[in-house]
Amino acid sequence: MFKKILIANRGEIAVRVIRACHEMGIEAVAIYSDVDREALHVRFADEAYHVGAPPASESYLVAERIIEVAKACGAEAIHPGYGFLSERAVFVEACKEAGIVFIGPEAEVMMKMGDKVRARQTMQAAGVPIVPGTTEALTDEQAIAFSKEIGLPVMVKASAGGGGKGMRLVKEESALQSSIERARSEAMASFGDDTIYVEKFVEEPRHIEIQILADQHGNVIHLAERECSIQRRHQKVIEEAPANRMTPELREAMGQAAVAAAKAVHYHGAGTCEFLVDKNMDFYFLEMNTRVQVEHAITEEITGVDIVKAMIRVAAGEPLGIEQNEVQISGHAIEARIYAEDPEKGFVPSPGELVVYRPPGGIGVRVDSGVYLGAKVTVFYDPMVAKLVATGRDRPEAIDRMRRALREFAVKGIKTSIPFHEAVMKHPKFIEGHYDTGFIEEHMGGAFDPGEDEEAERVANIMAAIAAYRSAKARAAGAASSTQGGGASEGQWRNAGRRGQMRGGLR
Amino acid sequence: MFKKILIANRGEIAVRVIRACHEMGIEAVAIYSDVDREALHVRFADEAYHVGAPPASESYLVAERIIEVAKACGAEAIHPGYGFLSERAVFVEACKEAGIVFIGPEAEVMMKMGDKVRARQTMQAAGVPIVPGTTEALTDEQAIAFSKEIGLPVMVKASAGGGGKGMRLVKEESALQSSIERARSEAMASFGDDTIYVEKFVEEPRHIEIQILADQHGNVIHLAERECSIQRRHQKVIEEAPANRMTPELREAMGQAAVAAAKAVHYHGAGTCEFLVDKNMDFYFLEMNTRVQVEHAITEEITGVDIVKAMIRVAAGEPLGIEQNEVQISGHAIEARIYAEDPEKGFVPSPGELVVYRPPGGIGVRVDSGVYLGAKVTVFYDPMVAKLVATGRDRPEAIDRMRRALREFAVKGIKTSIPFHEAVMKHPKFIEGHYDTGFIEEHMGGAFDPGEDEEAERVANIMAAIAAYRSAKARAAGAASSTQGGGASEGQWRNAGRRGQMRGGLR
Amino acid sequence: MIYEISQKKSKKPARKVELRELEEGQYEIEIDGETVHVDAAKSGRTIYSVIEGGRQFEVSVDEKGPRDFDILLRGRLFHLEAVDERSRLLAASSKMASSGPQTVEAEMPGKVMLVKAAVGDTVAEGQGVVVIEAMKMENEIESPIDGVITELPAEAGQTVENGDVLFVVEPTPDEGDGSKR
Amino acid sequence: MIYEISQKKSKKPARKVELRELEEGQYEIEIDGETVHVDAAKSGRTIYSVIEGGRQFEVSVDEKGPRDFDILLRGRLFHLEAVDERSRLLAASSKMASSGPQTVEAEMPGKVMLVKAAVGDTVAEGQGVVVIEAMKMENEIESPIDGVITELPAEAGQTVENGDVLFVVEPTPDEGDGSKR
Repeated sequence: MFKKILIANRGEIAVRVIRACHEMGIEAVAIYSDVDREALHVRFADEAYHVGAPPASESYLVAERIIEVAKACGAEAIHPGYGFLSERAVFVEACKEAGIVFIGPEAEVMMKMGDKVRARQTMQAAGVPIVPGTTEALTDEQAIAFSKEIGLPVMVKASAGGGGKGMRLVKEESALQSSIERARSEAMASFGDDTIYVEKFVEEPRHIEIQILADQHGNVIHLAERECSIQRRHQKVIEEAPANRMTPELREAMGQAAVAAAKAVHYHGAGTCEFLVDKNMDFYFLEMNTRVQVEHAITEEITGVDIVKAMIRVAAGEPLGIEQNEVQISGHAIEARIYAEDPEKGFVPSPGELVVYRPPGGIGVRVDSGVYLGAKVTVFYDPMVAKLVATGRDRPEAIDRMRRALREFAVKGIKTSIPFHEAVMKHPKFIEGHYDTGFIEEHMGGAFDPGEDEEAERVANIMAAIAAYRSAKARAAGAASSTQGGGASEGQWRNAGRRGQMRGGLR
Repeated sequence: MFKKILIANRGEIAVRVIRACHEMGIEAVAIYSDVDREALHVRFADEAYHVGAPPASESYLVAERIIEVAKACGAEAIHPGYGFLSERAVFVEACKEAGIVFIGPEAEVMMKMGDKVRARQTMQAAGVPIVPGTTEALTDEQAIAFSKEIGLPVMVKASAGGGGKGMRLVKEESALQSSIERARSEAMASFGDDTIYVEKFVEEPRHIEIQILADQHGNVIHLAERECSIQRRHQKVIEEAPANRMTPELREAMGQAAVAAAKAVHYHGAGTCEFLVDKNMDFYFLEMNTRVQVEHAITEEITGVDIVKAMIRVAAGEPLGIEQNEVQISGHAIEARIYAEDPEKGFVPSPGELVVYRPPGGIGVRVDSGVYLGAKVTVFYDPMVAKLVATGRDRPEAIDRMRRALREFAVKGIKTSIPFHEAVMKHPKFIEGHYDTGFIEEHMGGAFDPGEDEEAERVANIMAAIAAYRSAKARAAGAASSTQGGGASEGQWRNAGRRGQMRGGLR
Repeated sequence: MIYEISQKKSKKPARKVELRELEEGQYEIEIDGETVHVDAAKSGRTIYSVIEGGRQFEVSVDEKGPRDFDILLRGRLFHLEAVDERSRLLAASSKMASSGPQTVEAEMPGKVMLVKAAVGDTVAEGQGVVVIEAMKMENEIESPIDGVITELPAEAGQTVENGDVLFVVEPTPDEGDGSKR
Repeated sequence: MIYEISQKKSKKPARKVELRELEEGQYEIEIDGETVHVDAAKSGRTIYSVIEGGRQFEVSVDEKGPRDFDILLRGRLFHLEAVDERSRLLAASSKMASSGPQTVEAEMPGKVMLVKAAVGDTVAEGQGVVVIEAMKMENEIESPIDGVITELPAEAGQTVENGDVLFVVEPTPDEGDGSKR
């Protein structure tokens, strides 16, 4: 087993990997940019090295520097987390050349699965169902012709895409040309590659994905599914495991498809096969993520398997040590991604210092976070503050628990999406468990309205008066002590310093 | 189901019950003493009422006042937590008279099981094995004669005892008389009752207890066992579930004994049968606790059953809704009780304000706590700050996880037992899983020594220099700004105010 | 102290809240014709725990300005403006006089804490000239118009009575061109 | 600045730590004959994150007195005393002189921050008389004996050089009876 692992990431996922290392008795090496010197992932690490300026392109994405650090400190392996360098085949190659183990699949496999078009071809060949559509790069003309052939609505997608970028739903023929153009330009801007393809749009689509684990000895298992249909602008917001309306047969079929896909490319490590499931419960392969997912925690909760530790073990060449028939699902888990964003203002990021941070606790509640009280959320990175996971014996209990945990979660200094999640947990359609990827758009509005609460409003009014009173009193007390304290000239000087505070005291 | 429940407790168990209420959609009513106005259990409650002065005897133990509050606010039931009024049959009677449901067994059952001598008689009648000894109150002469009859070593115990008070291990005949006297006087002082009895001392004794749940319709199940052999002065410090070296057969036998015991007295609610298990794996009934235990969380972790919610449900007359064969054990859980105490000074309480409080998080970690950053730990109540529970797929993983979680747990402002727990988690005898109730005395010393750590010592030396430097610099900066700020007289006045800080600046 | 609380971006009418501090953190509040006791506890880096009639609420208060507060409780964020009645009256009276030299008087007994301008100074409308403390509250008395200070009898430390002149401001000559900043 | 760090209730020899502040939170440290760079970050209500040679430690520091610190890391609590060398020398020199009038001199250039006694005052051994600031550090210069101040040339604000007399203290007459306080 490795003695020292470098984590080429930051935030909650870096903390997650450090935890796995420490539980395995492995030393964890953190890297940090200028603004992350006091970040939690640095505080938890055994070693920490500065790698550059705040923009990721000058720190967390500088492959050479990170590999240099790993070599210098004697780290035998690098865990990439998600995002950043986690799906860059060139980085995987560079690690190999430097004699460092990349904790994830081979570069070749990553390239095969990272390119959506190639991935679809590979999957089709392995007998995995895919959404009717092209599997090759298309010219604009081909894309239009093919769209008419399979019938609208269709999805125009960037081959190199991800996270909703370079993706367009087209419902009418007249919008085809412009949608293709926008998809291409977005893809070029985001990924430097404007290759696109076209897919049939699946009706009442649900996003269900299968977690797999594979070792280097040909053992591949799946850890059942996660439902990630609650999305905003194609970004997952709430995930749950197991999926709603799942049957043992469908799980078996989807699980086998995912295992077959992994075996087809001699995959090793943790991976996720994303599928669309339509209203008839037919499923179609979408893409494979060749890294740990944000939402891996809910699978850990219902299976008891530590996915990150398993990744490290198989990267070190150890066998999985768990057979498919040992994977038992018990209970239900829900994850809410808590973002530093303002739900009232269309979810714009809300950076700042956490002047209050009191995460929830107790039974069935897990918080994976990269922050702490006093930490600063900057504009440079992903605005996710914490992943809140609630687990219960069944789905209703998980929802009740999530609602309770959200209520306990106290954050001040930044705005968060907590009120949004509270609204979702109270929504009848969510509680019913019958929803698809259109849920937020259909039921939660662009912004959202948590509804009236007379009692809360009354207390808010009282507190506004108390706050105004306390604020004015504090200012008066400050003024009083300054006139008492020293001579006129000093008083003048001090008051000048407080002027900002007093501005607008009475208009 | 109830709409509103009053929690006649404070600290982590009050928070625990509030969480259960909120998950069930029940409003939670807190009570608080003067020093608890800002305690977490108040902050989490829907309603909160002041009940008196800091000493429990003037607040949390004033039955009449608490019942009055419950009636006035319309609470239909009272959850007593553990400690305080939880095992006072008179309180149970008073609730009944006031028309309020007491969440726990009937007064009569509580009296039967609360008196150790009566409990032993009851159990013996129900066919449950008990430690060889008397079941009746003894005179000094009888106690001495009986001790000689069953052979030393023996335990002299107070009938009304609990928590290690009024309990004496006697190894030699010469010590019998004085031990009996001391046990009596302790029992009189603590419980107002100096009745004692004598028991055979069990060799290599392990404390293993069975959690039971019973409804008002005659359904009784057990949720397997917990091992609580890591004790200091007869107080549990670390618990785990399942127990070490447990066999399915022994679990079945002990579980059946506990269920039989509960059925014998028509018990309902949650309860715990405590057993001693000797080196031959023979087990003997010790006593029954007719309330929720501190360590109930580890059972929840391995069974997925929310014990507190179950207590509420059965108190409301609902059936258990879970059959014995549905109780599945998966994984292993360990609880470490984090006390505000100084392990270096024989574990004396260490009250104070939590100027840093960062509980651990992530996979498999549960924290049940009644504090938060800025909260004050007072001398008035139990010094337990938090229950830290680590759960893994198996015992080694649970230990690894506990070690990791203890490392993450940052507390400043008070001393805690965290370093002690870290030492236990690294101890070969604990890791081996072969220990008995003598573990701490034998292996951890009266105080304990965490062992040498050259690197830590070096960094501590460096930090001492840095801290001294920063401290002196801060004082100099304060002095500089004051001489700058105003005239001589003011400077004098200000310096006087800072004198305390400077004392001993240079001797 | 009487406050008028209005909710921003809302058509709801302003609500009147009368406040009397009993002791630190303890208030007698009159709202909607009802008098209630409010216990608003706050220590350290925490949020408020508010108890009113036994009901307990955790409330986060963000001061966006001396009378603008963002108040979050039970997942609901309220943007509230709290104007104390006295200030409102003062503001109204200073608005009424709108041409010629403006004489600004004390509206209630208090103490001059700070004089922020001198005779001959050019001041802008809304610029603070004198700071008065009354009822433990500090109030900045602003110039009602753009102009020049011509009289300034107020002195720091001085006690003023209702009606005492604080300062006089003469409109700036070029105010006729209608292009006020 | 050189510190001598000793561990209380320990027979281990004191360790010498030389410290030079490079910038806020950044130090050059010489320890055990090695020179290392130490980055000690601390913000808000947290504990220190210390990075030395790439190694990272979370360290809790509790100031029990101006030179007494309880330092907790990796589950180990160290009770350390940090005495800066200058203070130690000063203390030693003041101890050496033990009978007759004692003249206390400045041991290095600095500035007199505060004079805490006057000529004619009775002072106890260890009682602070003058506070001097040198190298950003404040040092309280104490009376070496019980006695009466007879000379006190030091004045607040004054700059002193090495060897300048700070004050003179004459032993209390009754010192002969051996019953000091």
